[in-house]
Amino acid sequence: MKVLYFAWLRQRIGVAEEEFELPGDIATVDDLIGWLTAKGPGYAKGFAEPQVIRAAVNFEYVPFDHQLSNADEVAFFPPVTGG
Amino acid sequence: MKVLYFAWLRQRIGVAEEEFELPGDIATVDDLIGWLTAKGPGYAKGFAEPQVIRAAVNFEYVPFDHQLSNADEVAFFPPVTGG
Amino acid sequence: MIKVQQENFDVAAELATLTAGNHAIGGVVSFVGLVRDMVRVDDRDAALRAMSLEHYPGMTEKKLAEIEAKATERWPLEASLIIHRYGRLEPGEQIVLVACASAHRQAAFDACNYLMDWLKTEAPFWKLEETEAGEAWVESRASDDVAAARWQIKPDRAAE
Amino acid sequence: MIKVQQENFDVAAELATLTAGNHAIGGVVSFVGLVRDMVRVDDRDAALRAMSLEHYPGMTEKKLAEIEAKATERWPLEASLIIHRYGRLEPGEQIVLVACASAHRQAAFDACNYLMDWLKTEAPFWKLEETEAGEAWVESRASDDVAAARWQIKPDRAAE
Repeated sequence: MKVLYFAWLRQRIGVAEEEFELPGDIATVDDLIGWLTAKGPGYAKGFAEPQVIRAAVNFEYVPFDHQLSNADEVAFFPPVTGG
Repeated sequence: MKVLYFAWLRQRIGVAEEEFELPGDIATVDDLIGWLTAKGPGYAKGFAEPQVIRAAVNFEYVPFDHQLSNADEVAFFPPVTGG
Repeated sequence: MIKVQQENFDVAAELATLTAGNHAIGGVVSFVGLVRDMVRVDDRDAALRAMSLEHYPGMTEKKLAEIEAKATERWPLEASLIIHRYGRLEPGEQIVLVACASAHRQAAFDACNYLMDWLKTEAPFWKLEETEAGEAWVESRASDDVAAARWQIKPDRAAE
Repeated sequence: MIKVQQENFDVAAELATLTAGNHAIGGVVSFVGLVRDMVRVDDRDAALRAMSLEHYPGMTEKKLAEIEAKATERWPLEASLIIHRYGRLEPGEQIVLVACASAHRQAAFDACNYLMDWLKTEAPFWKLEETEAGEAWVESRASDDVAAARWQIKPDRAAE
């Protein structure tokens, strides 16, 4: 699985992207956030308020109960501010 | 008084503008239209349907009961179609 | 700013002049009107050869300036521009440019839309279309009056 | 057409390409977004030195293309264009160009307004502002969500 972080989430976590095997007990985006939060203090700070984080899987916005597969590209970021 | 005609009204009347002394018994735009209509067949054809004609006095749209003075510049034309 | 002219205009140069040095501008909305190649004549499509725009010098400038002043009063505009051409134009040629610059995008959109709607119903221009069927004056459209009239319902303003 | 690029764009050249040879186009509405020189930091005005735009390559192009397709389905557009820049930009620089060409002016106005509203809420871009107070990420605004949501109320369509 490839996971990307953008904007202040990227800054807090300290990496822009990473790849790993999806652990077998991680079924949803919500599960993944919980698992990432436990990886270190940067992750914990980044995901401290998950309600302000948006998730995208394979370039589509998804709700946190979305089911993940190991081949997915997942992205986490704050609300967008383009235009 | 200066009177101008535009678009198909100008074509029907055959002149773009003319100047004359305002006759003493002509008080309003409506009076002027009646007086012009009697000037010849082109005028009669041009003003045959006065409800489709717009009037402007000194560059302002006016209703047909608007009071005229000899120093006015009056214009008659069909509804505008710019833009 | 108002310009009524026979010659063509360069949209980029006009927009650059409009916004030059004013960094309070967050967005510029512009409308460019072009001469279409097909028109309706007696309820049939006809190929347009050319369009001739007649106007009322003096009144045109006055009405355009009034419309622009009303837009500036209603929306927080940093700059605005109306250019309208007259004379003979061929399909694809530019007829009109309206541009509004504001700190806020929706103000720029609404003001530009308002200017176009009022220009269509207030500015003394008349179009004569040349097709293979001959020449015909364009008739005004009731839909243009409806478009302009919708702006008379003003939005609520908290400050008032 | 969608372009996501670091380099600046020439509005006139882009509009000329958009409308080239298509004489069915009666009007082109465009929006150009510019970097403003003053921003709000902690409820105070602060002079902006620069803005850095980060985006999500791949998803950006996909979302912009989807928004453009929706506009094309909803309004009778002859052509449309979205250009969005990323990277470091200074006050007065162009950020975004959205342009819609149609036979009908109101369709062009509405489609362009729609594209800007949805771009603001859907396209994965993030702005980092540099002022004398330091760097700060721009927060999303509830008013942008409201602006986008109003398009979900579709107008009546006689043909449906």
